[in-house]
Amino acid sequence: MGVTVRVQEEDFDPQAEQDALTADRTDVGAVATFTGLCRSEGESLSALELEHYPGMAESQIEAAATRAADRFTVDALLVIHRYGKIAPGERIVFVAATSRHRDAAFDACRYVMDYLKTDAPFWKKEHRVDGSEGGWVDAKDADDAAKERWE
Amino acid sequence: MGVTVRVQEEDFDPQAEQDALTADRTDVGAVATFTGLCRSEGESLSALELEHYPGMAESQIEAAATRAADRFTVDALLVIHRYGKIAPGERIVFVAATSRHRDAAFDACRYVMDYLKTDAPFWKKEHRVDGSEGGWVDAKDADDAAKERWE
Amino acid sequence: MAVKLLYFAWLRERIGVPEETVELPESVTDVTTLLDWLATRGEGYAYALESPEIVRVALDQQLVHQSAQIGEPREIALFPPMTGG
Amino acid sequence: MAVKLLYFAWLRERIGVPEETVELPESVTDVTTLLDWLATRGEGYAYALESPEIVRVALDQQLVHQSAQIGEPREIALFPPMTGG
Repeated sequence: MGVTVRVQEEDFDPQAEQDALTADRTDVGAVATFTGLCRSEGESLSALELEHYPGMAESQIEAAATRAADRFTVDALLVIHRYGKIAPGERIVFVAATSRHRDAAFDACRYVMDYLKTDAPFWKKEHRVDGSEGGWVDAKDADDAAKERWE
Repeated sequence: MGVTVRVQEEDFDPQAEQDALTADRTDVGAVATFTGLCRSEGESLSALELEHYPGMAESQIEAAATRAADRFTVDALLVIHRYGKIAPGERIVFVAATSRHRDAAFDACRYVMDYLKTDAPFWKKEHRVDGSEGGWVDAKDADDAAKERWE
Repeated sequence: MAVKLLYFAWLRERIGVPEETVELPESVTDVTTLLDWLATRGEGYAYALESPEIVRVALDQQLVHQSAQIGEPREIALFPPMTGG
Repeated sequence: MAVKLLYFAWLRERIGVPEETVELPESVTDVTTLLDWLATRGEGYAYALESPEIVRVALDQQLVHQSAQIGEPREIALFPPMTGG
């Protein structure tokens, strides 16, 4: 069981990352992935700017990923989270879980996403197409509720 | 909402398929995927040979995918299922669901996989490394149970 | 009534052919009587259908229960429980 | 005690600096008294901390409740509810 967490500004190649998890392995039956993309919110946004707390961002994601990997018996669990300015349609976050069976892979992937939303120190500032100052994206009650389903 | 189903012998490029679902879109926030790979079962298998019922395979997968897309409000749902001889480590099945939010994408992906297992007319014959005749992979009670959680 | 029968996986292997066109006798009205009749057609059929309760049947590609009436399908498929994905 | 304070997102914007090193007075013993004291340091601080109950606090990168004792951390971070993913 290997947990890998990367917090980085640059984009990445999800397929290459996923293939690396299963390279030379023939005991992995299931790979579940999640990709979070920046939305334009009805073409009103030109970008989201992600601020993060270096160090704590990595450790909080690692903590959630390690809990997920233990609880759901995955072979490998990879999380990549970007920061900086991200345009609509671009990748923000990627989670990939490999396992012998599909339930563990799905559960691990979803668990990590649910905890990321509320426990990873990132904040998103909106940049608007019309040049006006955008606000900070609010935390959602729905995200707290999503996390609670694992508790 | 678009449902696409392909049943084919040849391999495919999951990232290209996934990218096509979100190309020129800025309202998709979430992409969940599942890739099912052939396992060697402790290096005992040289291949799985997938037999299918042409026509019914497509229509059964389409029926499950259409139900999933309606129920979970996804933007696009793609299912690719291979047949023929597939070596350990190779892709057998791929499901990708896109949506504004992650829950719908995860649920749609998992729903399709759960129904595929029991409702899609495919059968898997084992080819053994030692040349002896392998058996047909049995249906699992666990797969019936997995399907029932949606009912 | 002439109808095309399709067999898959170990049903195909045991019966020995992937498909055939047969004339169904009057006695075949539902899936159960179909399987009973097929089992009498030879050793391979009897072996394939030794546990008829686990055989899945599709009429014109629609899965049906064993109590279903046969009606007038163009094709009838017999196969083991499905193992997709 | 000198300690490094870090501010993120709209707390950083309102306070006007991303980080600073301050000498904590004796009156600051837990998170609540820390926020009360910081709010007296100027207009930006008062604005940033006008709803102290929604401010999240991490001591040496560990999230803590508002009742937590401060102890002797190397850094204290203040930020709004997190919105990762």
